[in-house]
Amino acid sequence: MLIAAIIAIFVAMILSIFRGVVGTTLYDRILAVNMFGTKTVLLIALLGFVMGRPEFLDIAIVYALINFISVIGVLRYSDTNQFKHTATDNETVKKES
Amino acid sequence: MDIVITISSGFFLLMGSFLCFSGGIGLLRFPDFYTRMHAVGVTDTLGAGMILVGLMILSTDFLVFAKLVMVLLLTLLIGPTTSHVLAKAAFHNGLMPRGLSTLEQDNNKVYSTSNP
Amino acid sequence: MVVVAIAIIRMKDLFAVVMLAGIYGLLSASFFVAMDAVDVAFTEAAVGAGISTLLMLVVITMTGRDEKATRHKPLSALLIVTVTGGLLIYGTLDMPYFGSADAPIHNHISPRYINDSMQEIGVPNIVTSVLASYRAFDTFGEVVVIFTAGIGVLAMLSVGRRKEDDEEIASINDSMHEQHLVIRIVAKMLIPFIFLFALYVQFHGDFGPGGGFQAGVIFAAAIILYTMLFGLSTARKVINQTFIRLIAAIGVLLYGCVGIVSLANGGNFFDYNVLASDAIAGQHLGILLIEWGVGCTVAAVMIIIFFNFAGRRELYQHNKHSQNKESS
Amino acid sequence: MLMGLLNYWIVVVLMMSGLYIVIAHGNLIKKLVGLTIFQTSVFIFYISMAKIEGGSAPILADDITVYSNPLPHVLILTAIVVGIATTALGLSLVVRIKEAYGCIEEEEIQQQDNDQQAESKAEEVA
Repeated sequence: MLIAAIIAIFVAMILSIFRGVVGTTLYDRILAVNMFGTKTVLLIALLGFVMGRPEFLDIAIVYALINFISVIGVLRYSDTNQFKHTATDNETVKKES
Repeated sequence: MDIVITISSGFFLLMGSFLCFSGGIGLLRFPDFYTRMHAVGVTDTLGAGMILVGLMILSTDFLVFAKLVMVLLLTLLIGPTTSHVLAKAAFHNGLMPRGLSTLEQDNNKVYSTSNP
Repeated sequence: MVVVAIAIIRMKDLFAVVMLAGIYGLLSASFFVAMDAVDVAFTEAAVGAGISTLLMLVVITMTGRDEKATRHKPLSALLIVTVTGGLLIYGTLDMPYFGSADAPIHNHISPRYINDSMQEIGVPNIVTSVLASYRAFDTFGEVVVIFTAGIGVLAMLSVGRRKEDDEEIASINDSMHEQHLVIRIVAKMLIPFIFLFALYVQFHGDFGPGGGFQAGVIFAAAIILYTMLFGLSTARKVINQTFIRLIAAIGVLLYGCVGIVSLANGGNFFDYNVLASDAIAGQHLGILLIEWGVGCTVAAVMIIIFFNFAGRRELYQHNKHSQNKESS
Repeated sequence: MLMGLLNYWIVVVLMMSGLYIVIAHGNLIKKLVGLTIFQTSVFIFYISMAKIEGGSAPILADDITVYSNPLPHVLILTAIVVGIATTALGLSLVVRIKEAYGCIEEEEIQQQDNDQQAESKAEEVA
């Protein structure tokens, strides 16, 4: 059962990498990073159980926190970046979508 | 007792992995950003929760259980928040959902100028 | 990972490059977990995926997102790369196979660490005991390197600021922050938890994955989160600049002092056995103090680096803003 | 044979892609990202050398006999933190370059330098 879950999460990770590479818009990439982070948390928790060393869960907590912080940071900075030259960036975003 | 634990944890794990998997498919196949975000935001939180509950049932140590509860609370708190912030930022910066009419785009312009 | 790396090569938009670099960091960290390197995965998660991504983003907002299309001599570069790669692969043919237990590096010194460290140091986490006791001198060097990098960033980026500028920047920031109500509340709930978790990592490093380096980075990450959401000027009021510089120096000093005290007590430099009457207790005390030194320095240097980058960025935006005003 | 060395080959490919970015791209931030990739490939190399088949993480417990090699872990742990510190230093240099030259493309910077040199030489001659 654990193995099946690991495989499913692995496939989901690969899919999200694909979305991150293909992208189209900025926000798709951020979304892919976010999902990838959550999947990594789960993967590590599962790996800890499979290897029989559940101490790994500390790392899972760190991942969850860092994922949150980095997504917030990305949004914060991409936000202000675009406010500064709103016109050009908006146009490109619209074209891409 | 043993078999109950195995079956229930297996059920949760399989449900969780199915949700994660479908979230991944949705992320890849849906047409525009907002639908993708819907797919990911919903399935991610519930799928992660399911898998963590499944692991909780399997865990024997109290410390491990407590840590799993912590991870679960964190994902429950963080997942929706990031989805919310992401959607808000995307909308503020003028990324329109697919198939919206020009009328609504005008509305959006009014909205974004009133909130500089 | 190879896919992500190649995608990074092809990508022009620097923002996407940085996002992919973040994914790359997470990927390599999960690889480290699969390879049993828990402590390393811990550090890489906090550093590679979190802080370096943020720093690069801050710089990109200052320097612009687009990369020029010109590449100089891609063909010759490709040639060099292929030849070097071919030579390296030829070199790997002589390597012992992956996972084999009788490879040379497993025979020389690590059996001693694995077998004897429990009796000699009394700490279950071998990585911690090697890091803080057997090879404490190396780690001291690393800490000094980090400290020096912090000084370098300070020298490069710190800005003398005028008060009226400060107030104007603060007012701009405040108007921006009104929007972020939801994350602010969630962050207020999370930040104390992160501090607590950092302390747990600091003290639990003897028994599980963790230690000074990781705890320092997590602590700094909490303060960075606060800075991002509540503005730099607020964060500067909470954490005094001079104080944080002092903390960075005190961490290094604490580390060095432990060595000198053990020297004065008649042992070698960083020989903790003489710190207490009992050898094991001495080791515990020494490792605790040293981890504290490392944690202080790392946290303080990371905060200094981030503050300086963010301060530069605000000044830059402020200048741009006033230029726009003048021209219009 | 294939599985035994596959890890090292992946490391080589990653390392070379990092090197290619550093050589072939003019943008300074991209160069720094390339350096980070190169760095990470070295980390992976060390860590995969440390792995022992069937071994476990090097935290002592009663019922485990085989541990992976802890020494490379120690080296890489400190190297990661030092790596971020040096990257931050490099980024701060990039910021200063941007302020001084107004751009971060290597060729434009060189061009501006050459122009300045030519100007100063012309002044000397005059």
